[in-house]
Amino acid sequence: MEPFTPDTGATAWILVSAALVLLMTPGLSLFYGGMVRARTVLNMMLMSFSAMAVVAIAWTLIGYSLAFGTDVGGLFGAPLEHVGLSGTDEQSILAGSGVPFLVAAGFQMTFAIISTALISGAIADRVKLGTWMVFAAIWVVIVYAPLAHMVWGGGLLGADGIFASIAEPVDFAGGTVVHINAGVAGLVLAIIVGARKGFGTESMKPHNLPLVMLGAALLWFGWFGFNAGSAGTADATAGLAWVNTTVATAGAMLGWALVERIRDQHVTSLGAASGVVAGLVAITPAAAALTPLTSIVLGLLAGLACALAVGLKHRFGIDDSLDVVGVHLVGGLVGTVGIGFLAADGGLLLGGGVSLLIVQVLVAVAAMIFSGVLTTVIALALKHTMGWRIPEADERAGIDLTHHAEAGYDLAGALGARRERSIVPARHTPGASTGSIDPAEAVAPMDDASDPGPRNPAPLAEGAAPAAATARTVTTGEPR
Amino acid sequence: MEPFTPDTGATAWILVSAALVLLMTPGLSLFYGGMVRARTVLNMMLMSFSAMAVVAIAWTLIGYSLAFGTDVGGLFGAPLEHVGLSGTDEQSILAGSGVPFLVAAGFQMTFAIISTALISGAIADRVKLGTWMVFAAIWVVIVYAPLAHMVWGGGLLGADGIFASIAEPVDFAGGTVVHINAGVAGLVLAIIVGARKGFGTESMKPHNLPLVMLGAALLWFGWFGFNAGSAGTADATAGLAWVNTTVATAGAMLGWALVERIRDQHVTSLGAASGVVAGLVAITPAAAALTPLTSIVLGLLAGLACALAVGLKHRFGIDDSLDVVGVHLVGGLVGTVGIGFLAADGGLLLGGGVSLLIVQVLVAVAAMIFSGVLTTVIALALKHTMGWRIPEADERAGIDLTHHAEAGYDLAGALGARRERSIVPARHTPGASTGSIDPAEAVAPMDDASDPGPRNPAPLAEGAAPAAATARTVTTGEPR
Amino acid sequence: MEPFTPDTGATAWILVSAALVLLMTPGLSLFYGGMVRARTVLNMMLMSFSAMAVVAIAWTLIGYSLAFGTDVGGLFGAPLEHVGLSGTDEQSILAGSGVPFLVAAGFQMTFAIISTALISGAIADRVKLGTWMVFAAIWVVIVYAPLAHMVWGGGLLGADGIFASIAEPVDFAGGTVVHINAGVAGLVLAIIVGARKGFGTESMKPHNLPLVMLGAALLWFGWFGFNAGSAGTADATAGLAWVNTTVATAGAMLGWALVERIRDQHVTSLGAASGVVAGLVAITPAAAALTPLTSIVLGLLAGLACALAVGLKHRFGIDDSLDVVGVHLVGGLVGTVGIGFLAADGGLLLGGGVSLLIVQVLVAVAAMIFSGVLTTVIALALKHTMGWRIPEADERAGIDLTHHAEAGYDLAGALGARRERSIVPARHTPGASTGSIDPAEAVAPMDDASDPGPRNPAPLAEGAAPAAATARTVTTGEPR
Amino acid sequence: MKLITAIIQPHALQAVTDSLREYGVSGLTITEVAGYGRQGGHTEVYRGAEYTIDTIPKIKVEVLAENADESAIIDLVLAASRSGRIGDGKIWTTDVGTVVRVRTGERNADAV
Amino acid sequence: MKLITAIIQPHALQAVTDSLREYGVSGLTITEVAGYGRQGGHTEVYRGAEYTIDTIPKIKVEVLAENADESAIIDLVLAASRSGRIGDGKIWTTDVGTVVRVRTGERNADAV
Amino acid sequence: MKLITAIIQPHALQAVTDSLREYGVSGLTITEVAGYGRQGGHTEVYRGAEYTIDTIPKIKVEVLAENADESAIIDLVLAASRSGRIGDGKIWTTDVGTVVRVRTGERNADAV
Ligand SMILES: Nc1ncnc2c1ncn2[C@@H]1O[C@H](COP(=O)(O)OP(=O)(O)O)[C@@H](O)[C@H]1O
Ligand SMILES: Nc1ncnc2c1ncn2[C@@H]1O[C@H](COP(=O)(O)OP(=O)(O)O)[C@@H](O)[C@H]1O
Ligand SMILES: Nc1ncnc2c1ncn2[C@@H]1O[C@H](COP(=O)(O)OP(=O)(O)O)[C@@H](O)[C@H]1O
Repeated sequence: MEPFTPDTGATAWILVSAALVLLMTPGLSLFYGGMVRARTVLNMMLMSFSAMAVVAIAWTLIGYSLAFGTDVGGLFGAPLEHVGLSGTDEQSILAGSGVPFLVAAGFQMTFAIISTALISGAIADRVKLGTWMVFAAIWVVIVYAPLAHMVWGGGLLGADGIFASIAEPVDFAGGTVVHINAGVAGLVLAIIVGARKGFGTESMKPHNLPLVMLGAALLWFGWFGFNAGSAGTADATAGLAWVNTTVATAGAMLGWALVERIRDQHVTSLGAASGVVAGLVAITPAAAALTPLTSIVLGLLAGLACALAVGLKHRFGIDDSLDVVGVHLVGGLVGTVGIGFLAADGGLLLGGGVSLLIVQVLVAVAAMIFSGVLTTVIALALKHTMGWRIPEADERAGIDLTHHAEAGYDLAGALGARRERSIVPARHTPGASTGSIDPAEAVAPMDDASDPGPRNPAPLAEGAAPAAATARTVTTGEPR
Repeated sequence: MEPFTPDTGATAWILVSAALVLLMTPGLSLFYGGMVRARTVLNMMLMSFSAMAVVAIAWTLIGYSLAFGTDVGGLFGAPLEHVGLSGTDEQSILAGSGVPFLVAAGFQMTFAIISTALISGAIADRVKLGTWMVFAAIWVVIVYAPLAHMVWGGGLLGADGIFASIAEPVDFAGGTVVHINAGVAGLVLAIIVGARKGFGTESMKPHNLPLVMLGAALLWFGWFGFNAGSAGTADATAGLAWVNTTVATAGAMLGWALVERIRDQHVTSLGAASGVVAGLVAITPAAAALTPLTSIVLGLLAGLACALAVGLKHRFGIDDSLDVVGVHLVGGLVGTVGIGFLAADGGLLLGGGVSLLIVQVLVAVAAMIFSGVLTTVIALALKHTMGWRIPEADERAGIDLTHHAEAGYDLAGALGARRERSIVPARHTPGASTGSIDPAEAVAPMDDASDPGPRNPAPLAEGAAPAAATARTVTTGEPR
Repeated sequence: MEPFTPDTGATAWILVSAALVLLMTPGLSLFYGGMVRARTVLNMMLMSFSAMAVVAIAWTLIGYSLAFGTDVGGLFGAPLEHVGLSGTDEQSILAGSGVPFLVAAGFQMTFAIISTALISGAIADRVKLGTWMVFAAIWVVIVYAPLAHMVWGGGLLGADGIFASIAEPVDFAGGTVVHINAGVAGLVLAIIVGARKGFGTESMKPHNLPLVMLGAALLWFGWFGFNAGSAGTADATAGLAWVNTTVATAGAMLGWALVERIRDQHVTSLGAASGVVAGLVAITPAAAALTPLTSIVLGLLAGLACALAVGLKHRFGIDDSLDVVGVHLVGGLVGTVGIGFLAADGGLLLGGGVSLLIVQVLVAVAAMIFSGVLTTVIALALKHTMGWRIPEADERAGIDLTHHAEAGYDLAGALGARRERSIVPARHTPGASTGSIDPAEAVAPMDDASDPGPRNPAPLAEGAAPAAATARTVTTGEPR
Repeated sequence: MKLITAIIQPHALQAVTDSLREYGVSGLTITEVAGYGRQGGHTEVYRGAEYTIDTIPKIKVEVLAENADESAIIDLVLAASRSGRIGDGKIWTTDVGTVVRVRTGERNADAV
Repeated sequence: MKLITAIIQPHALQAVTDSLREYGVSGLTITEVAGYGRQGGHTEVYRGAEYTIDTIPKIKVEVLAENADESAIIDLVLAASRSGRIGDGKIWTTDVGTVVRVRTGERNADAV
Repeated sequence: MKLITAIIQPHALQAVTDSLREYGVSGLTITEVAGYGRQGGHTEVYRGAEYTIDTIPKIKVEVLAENADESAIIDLVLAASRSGRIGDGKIWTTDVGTVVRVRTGERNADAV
C-alpha cells in the first residue's frame, strides 16, 4: 500500500459522477413511471425511490465490503471489512488516481442502486411494495455485490480471473454487472411473479410520454457519470468514454427509428426514448474499448436488436412489462459481445482474433447463470413467504389508489376530493387495517345511516381537534 | 493576506456545486408546484422563479457584502465592500482551497436564493406576487445575509463567536442559516398572511405527484452541491458529506414510510418525496460531523419526526400550506441538535459530553429568535402597505387565472381557448387595469349587444393590424 | 505544437460542462414541447431528440473537422482532418489548459446539437420529421460548422480575422455562432415552410406550462456549461461567466415581467420562462466581457427587447411558432451588440470608443447574411425535393397521432385504447404504408362486415401467435 | 320517473350533494362540463397573444328520482347552489321511461 | 326513437360496446363521469390529511335506438356490464323527438 | 321546452357557438365525449404493441330552447358543423319539463 496522493481534479470528477449516477434512478422512475398507466405511476416511481433507500443502506452496511473487500475465493469480498463504509484513503479503489475512499465508495453505491431499480420495470403495477423492498435488499447483497466483486473487485470474472489466460475480459462500466445482471433478474421475476391481469388483451399504453422522454434524458445525462466516471479520473479515457456514450446513443436512436419506419411506418417518441436507453446500455461495457466510429456502429446494432426484441415478450407471453429484458439484457449482450468484434484492441473485426470474443461470451454466460440461479432462489423464497402479488381487484382498480391511497394526478380539480381532515391525531379502528382497499366495496355508502363520524368537521382553525375523536368510517356498502 | 494559488480541481467542484445548488430552486418549484392544486401551480412556481431573479440581484448589490464583508460588531459585514461582487481572489472565502472570489461568491448566492424560495411554501395560493418579491428582496438582505454572517462569516454565532468558549458550534452547510431560518420565516408568514380560504374543509390535495417526486429528485441531486460543495474543495470531507447526504436521505425515506405504514396503513409517494427532503434538511448541518452509520440514524429520526410534525398544522389551524415548518424547521432542528448527540467529535452519545449539545441548542434558539423577530417586522410592514392577500374571489377561482391570466395545463384541447389576437400592438382601456379578474363577473357576456370589438379578427397574416384598434372587451355581464 | 500537460481539474470541468450542454437539448425539448398543443408535443420533442442523433453523427464524421481543422481560406477547416474525431491531445483546442482532445471535441459537439435543435421551434407542429432530420444534418455541416470556424476556429470573423484591425471581435460562448445563426435560420424556415393552419385565428396556447418552466430551468442549469465551460478551464474567468450568466438571467426575468405588468397587467409564468432564456441568450457572447453589474443591465435590456419582439410575428404574419427569432435572434443581437456598449474593456459606455461596437455589429451582420443565404438554399432545396409540410388534415388532427401514431398523454385511462396486439410478427398490407393516417377516414368502421381480422385476439400468452396472421385492418369507412 | 339535470358552479357541488344525500337521494352522476350563459368567459395571456376563453367550467349533476320528489329536489339544488350571481347555473327535468339497476336487474321505482 | 343511457363500470365498457356492435348498433357516445350510489367513495392520504372521495369514476354510454330495439339493448348492456356487485351501474331511457345525421341531414330512423 | 343535443367534431365547435350566439341563443353547455359511429377509430403504436382506439373525440353541445326555436337551431348547427364527411356527428332533441334559472329561481321560458 503506497501513500495516497489526493487529486482535486479527479476527486471533483468522481464526486460529480456519483451525483450524476444517483440522478439516474429518479430518471429511471420517470422513464418507467411515464410508461405505465396513469393509475399506477406512483407505485412505479416508488419502486425506484424505495430501491434508493434500501440499497443505500444495505450497501453501507455490507454490500460494499462484499464487492470490494479483500477477495474471498474469487467470489466476494470480506463481508465485514468496510461496515459503515469505514476505510482509509489508501484503501480507496481509486487510490491510484487520488480519489479518496468515501468518494469512490459513494460512486459505487450509485451503481448498486440503479442496477437494482432497473429490475422493477419487469414487474410493474402488480407487486407489494414491501416484498419489492425486501427483494431489493437481498438481491443487492447476494447477487449484485458478489458479481461486482467477480468482475471488478478482483474475482473470478475479472482481469485476473479464470478466463484471463485466454484474454482479459472487458467490462468498462457494467455491461455484465449492471445490465445483463438486471436484465436476467427482470426476466426471472417476470416469470415467477406472473403477468398483469389483462396483459395482452387490455390497453397498457404509456400514460405520459413527455415524462418518458424526460426520464430518458436524465438517464443519458446521468450516464456520463456512469461511463466517463468509470475512467476513475478526468483524463483522455474519460473523454473517449464521454464521446462514445454520446455517439452510440445517437446511433441507437437511429437504429430503433429505422426498425419503426420500416415495420410500423411511424417513428415514435417512445422509440426515440427507448433507443436512447438501448444505446447507453450497449456502450456501457465498451465505452473505452471502441473508437467513436465503431461506437456509432455498436449503437446502431443495439438500436436494431432491442427494437426487434421488445415485441418478443408477447410471443412468449412473459409480461416483462417495461422491457427490462428487451433493452437491458439484449442491449447488455450486444455491448458485451460486441466488444469481441469491435474492440480497437483485440476485436475480431479489427484483426484481433477470436480470443477476446470467446472470453466476452463466457463472461456474459457466467453472469447470466449466476444472476438467473440466485435471483430465482430469492424470488421463489419471497413468493412462498411474503408473496409478490396484490389482490386482483386492487390491481384492476389501480395499485396507486388501493395500496398507496393516492392518485398521480388531480388535474380536473372539480370532481376530486372534497373532504379533508387531519390524520395525525386520528386513530384508526383496528379492523380497518387491511392494508388494501377493495374499491368495489369501499368507503361510507351515502345512505349509511349509522355513520358515526362528523362528515364535515368545522374548520380546525376555529375549534379544538374534533378529528381526534373521529373514527375512520370504512364500512362496507350493503345493498338495501 | 497570503498569495492566492488557484486549484482547478477545487474550482471545478465549486463551479459544479454552484450550478447544482442553483438547480435546487427550480427543483423546489416542481416539488411545491406539484403539491398545490392544478389551478395554482404556476403562481407557486413563479414564487421560486421570482426569488431567483430578485435574490440574485439583491445578493450582487449588497447581500454578499453583508454576509461576507469585513465584520461589523459580529452582526453583519461591511455593506458596500463588495458591491457588484467586486473583490480579489485573495479575498475569496475559499481562497484557502484555491477557489477564485467570484466562484465562491456565486456559490454563496445560490444558498441565498434557495433559502428565500423555501419560505414560499408556507403561503401558497393566496399572496400577491409583487408583495412576495419585495419580501424576498428585503428578507434576504435583512435576515438571511446577517445570519449567514453570524454563523459563517465570522460573526456572533460562528467558530469565534459568543458560544465558542463552550464548544465550537457546527453548521456545516446551513442547518441554522438556511433551514431553521426559512422554517421560522415560513411559520411567521403563515400566521400573518392567514390561511387559504377553505383550509381544513376543502380538498387541497396535490395535483401532480410525479412532479413532486421529480422535484424531490432534483433537490437531492442539487443537494450534493449544497452539502459536499460546502467542503470548499474536492477532498475526503466532500466525500464524507456526499455519502452522509445519501444515506441520511435513505434513512429518512424509511422513517417517514414507517410512520405512514403504522399510522395510515399505506406508504405514499408524497411520503417518499417528503422523506427525501426531511433527510436532506437534517443532514445539512451535520454532513461532515457524522459517520455514515450515525447519518443513517439521524436520517431515520428526521423522517420519523417530520412525518409526525406535518399534521400538527391542522391542530393549530396554521396553514403552513406545504409544510415548511414541519419539514425545514423540524428537520433543521433535528439536524442541528442531533449533532450534539451524534457528532463523531463531541457528540453526547459518542462520549463527547454535553457542551456541544448545549451550544447547538443555543445557536438554534438564537437563530429562531433572530429570524422570527425580523421576519415578523417585515411581514407586518408589508401587510399594512402593499398587502399580502389577493381578493377572496380570485383565490377561490385560482390565482393562476385571476392574477397571471394563465392556466397550467390545457390537456383536453377541445374546450379551451378559441380566439387569439396579438397583444403587442393592443392598448388596453385604462379602466380595465384592475390587476385582477373577477371570474364571476367576467369577460364579454355573450348577449352583450354593445360589444365594440371584432370578435373574430381576420387572420393577421393577411391584413393590416386590426388588433391595434381592438379595445379589450372586459365588460361586466349583466342580467337581463 | 508543444507537449500536452493534462490538468484533471480543467478536464473535470469540461467533462461536466459537456454533459451540461448536452442536457440543454432535452431541456429545450421540454421548453418547446410544453409550449405547443397537447396533440403535437411528441413531434416537438422528437425534433430535439432527432437533432441529437443526427448532429452527433454528422459532427463526428465531418462537422468537427470543418469547424476546427486546419484553416482553409478563413472559411472552414480541412474536412477530413479529424474524421471519427481522431486527433492527438496536442491538437486539442483546449490543449493550453490541459484538456484532452476528445473532451474538447465532445464539448464542442454539444454546441452543434443545441444550435440545430433551437431552430425547430420556428416550424412547430407541421413538418415531416424526415425532412427535418435531413435539414439538421446538412445545416450543421454547411452552416454551423463553417460559421464556428470563422468565429472560433481561426477564420474570417475571429480574433485574427478581417475585422481584427479595427478591434478584436468578442463572442465568448456563441452569440453569433449559436443564437444569431439559429435565429436567422428559424426565420428563414418559418417563411419558407409557411404558417400553421389556423395561425392567428385558432388557439395555439401552451398545453403544459410546468413543463415549459422545467425546460427553462434545465436550460439555465445546462447553460453554466455553455458559458462558464467556454472559459476552457476552471478559473476566475469561468467564475465571472458563471456569475454573469446568473445575474443577467435574473435581470431578464425582471425585464420581461416589467413589460407584461405594464402592457398586459399580468406577470406570467411563460414570461418568466421566456425571460430566463432571453437573458441566457444575451449574456452568452458577453459572459466574460462584462462585470456582474453591467450583466444585470444587459439582461434587463434583453428581457425588455425580447418581450416586445415576440409579438411582432403576428404583425408580419410569420409563424415563428415558438419565437426563435424573438428570443434567439433578438437576444443574440442584444448580447453581441451590447458588448460594444458595455464591455469592461472597449465598451462605448465605459469609455472604450466605438471600434468594438462597430466590429460587433459587422460580425453580427456577416453572420446573419451567411446564415440567411445558406439556410435559404437548403430549405428551398428540401422544399422542392422531400417537401416540408405534412398534409393539412394530418396537421389539423395533430401530428402526433397522424405521423407518430402516439398520443402524449393518456391521463383519463378509461376512454383510451382497449385492444392491443403484438406488432413484431405482424406484417402490414403493402397498400397501407402511406406514412400518414387521415383520421376522418380512419380505421375499421364498426359496421364493416368484411373486416377480416380477429378484433379481439385471445391473450397471446395462452396461444400461438395469432397476430402473425392478422393483417392490419386499415380500411376506409364508407357511409351506408 | 324524472331525470333532473342541474348545471352548477364547481364550488357548489359539495353543498348540493350533501343536501341531496340528507334528503335521501340514493345516487347521482356528475360530469365536468363547460358553459356559456349570461356569464361570459375570461382572458388568458400567452407570449405574443391574448386568448378569450368563452366558456367557464361547470358541473353537471344528474339525479334520477320519482315524480313525487321532483320539485323537492329542484328546491334543494336551488337552495344549495344559489349565490344570486350570474353563472349560478340552470336546472331542467326530463321524463324517463325505464330505469334499471344493473347489479340486480330491478326496474323503475325499485331501481332508483 | 329512444335514447338509452347507461352508467357502467369503466372496465365493462369494452364488453358493452362489443356486444352492442355485434347486435348491430351503429353508433354510441361515451362520457367520463363520476357517481354516487349504493357504492360509496374511497380514501386518499396526503401529508397531514386524509381525503374522502365521495365519487367513483364511471362511464356513461348513450345510444340512440329505435323503439323496437330498446329492450334488447337494455338486456345486452345488462348482460355485458353486470357483475352482481354494488357499483355495477344504472340504465335509463328517454324519448327522443328528432334525430339528425349531420353529414347528410337525414332525419329520424334514417339518421341512426 | 326542448333540449337539443348535438354531437359534433371538436373543430366545428367555434362555428356552432358563433352561429348560435348570433341567432340569440342565450346559453349552452359543452361536454367532451368520445364516440363511435360510421367513422371508425385509429391506431396508436407503442413499444411492442399496436393499439386500436375505437372511439374518436367529439364535443357534445346541449342547448335548452323554446319549442319554436327547435328547428331553426337544428338547421344552424347543421350548417355550421357539416363537412359532408363521416364523423360529422348527430343531433337529437328531447322534451324538457321544468327549466329553472338558479340565480333567480325563474322558471321555464323566463329561465332560458
Ligand atoms: N340555454 C341553455 N342551454 C343549455 N345550457 C345553458 C343554457 N343557459 C345556461 N346554460 C348553462 O348554465 C350555466 C350557467 O348559466 P348562466 O347564464 O351563467 O346563468 P344565469 O341563469 O344566471 O344567467 C352555463 O354555463 C351553461 O352551462
Ligand atoms: N339516482 C341516481 N341518479 C343518477 N345516477 C345514479 C343514481 N343512482 C346511481 N347512479 C349512478 O349509477 C352508478 C352506480 O350506482 P350504484 O348505486 O353503485 O349501483 P347499485 O344500483 O348497484 O346500487 C353511480 O355511480 C351513479 O353514477
Ligand atoms: N346511435 C348513436 N347513438 C349515440 N351516439 C351516436 C350514434 N351514432 C353516432 N353517434 C355519435 O355521433 C358521432 C358521429 O357519428 P358518425 O357515425 O361518425 O356520423 P355519421 O352520421 O356521419 O355516420 C359519433 O362519434 C357518436 O358520438
